Amino acid sequence: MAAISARAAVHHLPPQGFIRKYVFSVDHKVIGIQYTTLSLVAAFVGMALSWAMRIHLAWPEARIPLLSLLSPNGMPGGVMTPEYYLSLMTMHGTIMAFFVLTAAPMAGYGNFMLPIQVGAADMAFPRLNMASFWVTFVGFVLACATFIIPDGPPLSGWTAYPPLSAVGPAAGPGQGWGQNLWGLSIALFCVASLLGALNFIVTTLELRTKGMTLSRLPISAWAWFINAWVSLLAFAVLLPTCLLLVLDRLGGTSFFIPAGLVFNDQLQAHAGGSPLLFQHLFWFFGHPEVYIIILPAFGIISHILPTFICKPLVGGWKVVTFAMIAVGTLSFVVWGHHMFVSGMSPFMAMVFSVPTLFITIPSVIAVLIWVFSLYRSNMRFQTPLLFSLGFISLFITGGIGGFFLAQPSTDSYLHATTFVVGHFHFTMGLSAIFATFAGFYYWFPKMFGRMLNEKLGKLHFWLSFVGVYSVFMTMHLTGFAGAVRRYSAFVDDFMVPLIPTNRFISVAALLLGATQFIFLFNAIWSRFKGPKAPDNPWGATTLEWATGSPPPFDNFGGRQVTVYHGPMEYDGEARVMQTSPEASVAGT
Amino acid sequence: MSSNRELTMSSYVGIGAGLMLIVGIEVILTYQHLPTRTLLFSLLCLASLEGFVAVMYLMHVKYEQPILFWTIFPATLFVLFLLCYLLPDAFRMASMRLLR
Amino acid sequence: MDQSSLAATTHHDLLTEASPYGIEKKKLGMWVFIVSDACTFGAFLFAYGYMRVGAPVWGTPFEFSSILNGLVMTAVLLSSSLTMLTAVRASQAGAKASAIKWLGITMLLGTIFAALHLREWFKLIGEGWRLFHNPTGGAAQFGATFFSVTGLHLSHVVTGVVALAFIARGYSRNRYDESHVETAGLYWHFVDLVWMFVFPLMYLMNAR
Amino acid sequence: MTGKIFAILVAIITTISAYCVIAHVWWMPVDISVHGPKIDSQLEETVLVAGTLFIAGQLVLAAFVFLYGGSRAKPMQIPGGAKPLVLFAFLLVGAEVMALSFIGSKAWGAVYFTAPDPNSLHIDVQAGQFAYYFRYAGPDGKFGALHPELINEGTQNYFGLDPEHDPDARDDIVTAQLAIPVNKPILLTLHSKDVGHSFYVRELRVQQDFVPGLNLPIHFTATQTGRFEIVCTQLCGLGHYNMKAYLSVLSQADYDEWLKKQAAMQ
Repeated sequence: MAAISARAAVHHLPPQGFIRKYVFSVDHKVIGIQYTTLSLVAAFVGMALSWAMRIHLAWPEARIPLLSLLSPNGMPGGVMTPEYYLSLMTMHGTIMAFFVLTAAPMAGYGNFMLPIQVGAADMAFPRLNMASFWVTFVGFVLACATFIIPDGPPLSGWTAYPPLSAVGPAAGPGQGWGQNLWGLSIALFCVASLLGALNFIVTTLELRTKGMTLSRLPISAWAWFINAWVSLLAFAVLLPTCLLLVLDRLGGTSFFIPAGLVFNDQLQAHAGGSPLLFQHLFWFFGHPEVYIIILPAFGIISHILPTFICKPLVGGWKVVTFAMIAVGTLSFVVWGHHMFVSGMSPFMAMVFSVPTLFITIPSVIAVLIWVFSLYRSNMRFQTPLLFSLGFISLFITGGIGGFFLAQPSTDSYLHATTFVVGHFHFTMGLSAIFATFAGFYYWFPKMFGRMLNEKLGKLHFWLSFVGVYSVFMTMHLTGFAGAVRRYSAFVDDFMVPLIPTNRFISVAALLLGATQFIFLFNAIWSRFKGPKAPDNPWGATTLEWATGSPPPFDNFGGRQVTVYHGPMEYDGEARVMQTSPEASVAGT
Repeated sequence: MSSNRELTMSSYVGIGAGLMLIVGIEVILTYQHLPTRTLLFSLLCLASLEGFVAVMYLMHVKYEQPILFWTIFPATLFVLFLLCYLLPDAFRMASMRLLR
Repeated sequence: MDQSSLAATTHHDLLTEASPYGIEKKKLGMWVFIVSDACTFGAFLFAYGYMRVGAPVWGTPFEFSSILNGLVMTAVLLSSSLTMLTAVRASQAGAKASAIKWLGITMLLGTIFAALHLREWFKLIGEGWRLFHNPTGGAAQFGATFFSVTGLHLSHVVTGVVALAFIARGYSRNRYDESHVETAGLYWHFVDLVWMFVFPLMYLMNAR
Repeated sequence: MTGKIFAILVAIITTISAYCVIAHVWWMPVDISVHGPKIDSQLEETVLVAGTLFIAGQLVLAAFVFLYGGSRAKPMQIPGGAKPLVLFAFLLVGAEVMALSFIGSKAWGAVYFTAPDPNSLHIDVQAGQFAYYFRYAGPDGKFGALHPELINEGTQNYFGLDPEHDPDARDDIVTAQLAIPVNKPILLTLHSKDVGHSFYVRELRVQQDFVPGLNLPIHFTATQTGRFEIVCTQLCGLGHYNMKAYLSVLSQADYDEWLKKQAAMQ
C-alpha cells in the first residue's frame, strides 16, 4: 500500500540567505549539527585540559613553553602551578559534563533525529530551539572566557562546593571573576536545557505523524523523551542553586556561608548560611544529571543494536523503555550517596543508600536485554556495532563500581579516592562517549550525506577501548590503595609508591587522547571526501532512513508519512531486516 | 481540550471570592499567636488548597484530559516532596552549630 | 481520543497522531514550563525554610501595615486572574474588542501589584534591610530570602505584563489568535498561584 | 574474525582486572581501628558480589560475540524472551542488593549510630587552609570557647582562644600532630576555620568532612601503635594536595609523656 502521499501543507518554507540558513537557523537539523559541532569542539578542549593535567601528574617538572604563552600566571616558564592544575581539573569537569556529555547525545543527535523519527517537519517550537542553542553557546563562551580573564579560571571543582567557591578572592587564587563567570555560564546552560527539554517533550507528544503511536516510537525517541522530563525537573533546581551562589558572591548574601570564617586572620562578614544546603541542591540536580547523560546513551545503543545484529531486542521496545523510566525516576531519590561523608545526617545516608543499590536492578535489566539480544544473532561488524558492544562492556564495568560507592560503609573508605574517578569515567564519562561515537558513526551518513571510513573507524574503536580500560580500570585499582583524587602532586608517604602507576595512567591517557585525532581526521575528511551515502546504508527500520541523506528541508520532501508498524515489529520470527526504505514506513 | 464554558463567569467570581476568603482566614490565623510549626502547617494546608483550586478551576485542569492532571501533579509534588529531604540537615545545622 | 479532544486539534494535525493530552502544543508547552518553574520556586522556598530552621534567631519584621499591604496585593493579583479569565472567554467567544479591553485591565492590575510590591521593598530598604543586613539584629537571612524569593516572583509578574502587551498587540493585528491569549492566561494564573504560597510563607510567617 | 578478537580482548581485560583485585595488587593498608574489620568485611563481601557480576557479565558478553559474531544463520530470539531476564534481575540482583544494604547498614551503624564511650578522650580538631590543629582540654578537662575574630597565625592563636578572660582556655594544649593512646576510645570534634576539608586516615577506615559552621563528632578506637598519615580529601584550594598531619598512636605511658612535653611548650 502506498505509504507516502503528497503532504497537504508544507510546514514552513526554507529560509534564504547564509545567516538565516546556517547561523541563526530555526531548522532542527542545522541546530542539531551546531550542537554536535559545539560539543565536538568542547570535547577536544576538555581533552587538552586532561592532557595537561596528566603530563603534570606524571612529570611535575616538565616544561611546556607553549602553555606558558597561553597562561603566563598558571604556567610560569611552562611549569604548572598547583592552583592551575585545580583550575584545569575544574574546567575539564565542567566542559565535559555539561557541554559535551549533556549536549551531544541529547541536544545534538536528539535535535537532528527526533523530529524525523516521529515524522515531523521540525521541532514544536523552532525559534525556542534556536534560542536554546545560542544560549548554550554563550554559556560555553563564558566558560572558556575564564581562561583569559586576569583572575584566572575557578578551581573549586565542577561541583563548586562553597564556602571555597562562595567567599570570593579571600579564599585564594581562582576565586575572582572566574567563579562568577562559571556560575553564570552554568545558569545559562540550565535555561538552555530547560527550553530544550520543553521542546523535546512537546515535539514527542504533539508532532507524531499518522500511525506513529507511542508504542511505535523508536527507543532512541523514548530515551530522549524520558530524558527531557528528567532534565526538566533536575535543571529546574540547579538554576536557583547557581543564582544563589552568584548572589552569595556578588550580592553579599550568606545562603551557603556560615558565621565565623577566617581567611588569613580576617573574619568574614557572612553569617548564617550552610554549605550542606548547596551540596544538597547541587546533587539534587547532580545525580539525575548522571542519568541525563546516560539515558540517551541507553536509547542510542538500543536503537543501533537491532540493526547490526539483524534482530529485535529481547522483549521488543517495552522492557528497555520501562527500565529507562524506572532509572529516570529512581535517579531523583539517590543524590545523597554523593554526601555520605560530607556531614549529612547519618540516618539520611541510609535513606539514600538503599534506593542507590536498587537502581542497579533496572540498569541490570537493560544490560541483560542488550547482552542476551546477541544470542543467536547475526552480527555485522560495522563501527557502530563495535562501539555499541564497547559501550555494553564499559557500562557493566562502571556499574559494578557503583556497588562499592552506594554503601556508606565502604564509601567512607573509597570516597574521594581515584576509585570514584574511575567509576564515574566508566559510567557517565566513557560509556556515554562510546554511545555518542556509536551514534556518530551511525548517523553521520544521514547528517552529512557521506560515509565515514570504516577502517579508520575500527582502528579508532580498538585503540579507544584498550586505552579506556588501561586508564580508568587502573584508577579503580589505585583507589583501593586509598590514592586521593584532585591532588596536583603526590607528597603523602602512601601516595609516593603509586607514582609509577600514575605514570602508566598518564601515558595511557595521552595515547587514548591521541587516538581521538584519528576520529577527528576521519570525520573532517569524510565530510568532504567520503563516498556518497545512500538513503539507508545500514538497512535500518526507523523513519530517519526513509528520507534522503541528508534529509530535505522539511524532512520528507513535502510527502506525508504514514507509519504501519514499530521499528522492531516483524511478521513472525526475527529475521534480517529489510533494507528498502519502504520497509521503514510501509512494512512488507 | 481548551474550553472553560463548564462554569459561568459568576461562579468564577465566586471562586475568586472564596480564595480571597481563605487568604483572610490565613491572616486571622497569623494573629492567633499559634506556635510557629502549627501556624506553618495550617498556612501550608490552606495555601495548598488555594493552589489546588486555582489549578483545577482558574487553569481549568478539571475540564482537560485526566492525563494532564496525572502528569503535572505527580511530577511537581515528587520534586517538592524530595526537597523535604533537605530538612533533617537544617535541624542538624541548628543543633550542631559551632559558635553559639 | 474522544471527539471533544479531536475537536481541539488544529488543521494540519489531521495528518498527525492526536496528542494524548488533546491540547495543542502551545498550551502543553506552557504546562511543561509551569511544572519546571514550580520546581524552581520550590527550591527557592525550601532554601528559605532551611535558612530559617537553621537560624538561631529569626526576626519577624512585618508590622500589620505590611500585612495589610500584602493583603491588598493579593486581592489585586487575584482579581487580575479573574479579568484574565474574562479576556480568555471573550477571545474564545470571538469578542475581540472586549478581550483586548480585559487584557488591558489585567495588565493594569499587574502593574498596580508590581508598584505596591516595590513600595514594600523600598519601605524595607528604607528601614535598613539589605540582602546581607538585618536592622533588627536578627538573622541576615531574612533580607536575602525575602528579596530573592519576592524578586523572582516580581520578575515573573513584570515578564507577564510585558508578554500580555505583546499578545494583545499581536491579537489586535490578527497575528495571534485566542489560543495565544489562553496560553498567556495559563502563565498569568500560575504567577497568581505562586503568590498564594509566597504570601503566607514570606509575609504571614514573618508577621509581628 | 572481528568478533573473536573483541571477545578475546574482553576476556583478557576481565582476567587481568579480576586478578589485580583478587591478588590485592593494590589494596587497603593494615586496619588499626575497632570498627574497621566490619568495613573491611563489608568491602570483601561487595568484592565477592560485584566481582561475580562483573566477571559473569563480561564473559557472557564475550561468549555471545565469540559464538555469533561470524554466524550468518537465521537469527533467533532467546527461548522464554525477556521474562526470565527480568525475573533474574529482580530476584538475584534484588536479593544481593538487599543483603548488601542490610549488612552494610550494620557496618555503617557501628561507626555512626553508636554513642561515643562516656570516658573517651575528647580532642578538638580544627582544619584550615592548609593545616590541621589539635586541641587537648588540659588538666581542667574543659575546652576554652572559640573566638574566630581572635584567630592569629602570627601569635599562633590558631583556635582563637582568649586566655585572659577565659580560664578554660588557659590550659588548653594546641598541637600540630594528633597523638592518641592505644586502645582508648577517642572522640574528635571536627570544625573548620575557613572552607570544607576532610579527615581521612586510611588505616583507621575513617573519612569525615569538616563542614564550616558545624561541629561534627566522630569517634573510634585505635588498636595498634604507630605513625599514620591524616590527609585532606575535600578540595580546599591550591594547597589541597599538601594538606596533611600525622596521627601517632602511642602506649598510654608514651602518650602521657608526650602530652606533658606539649603542655610545657605552650
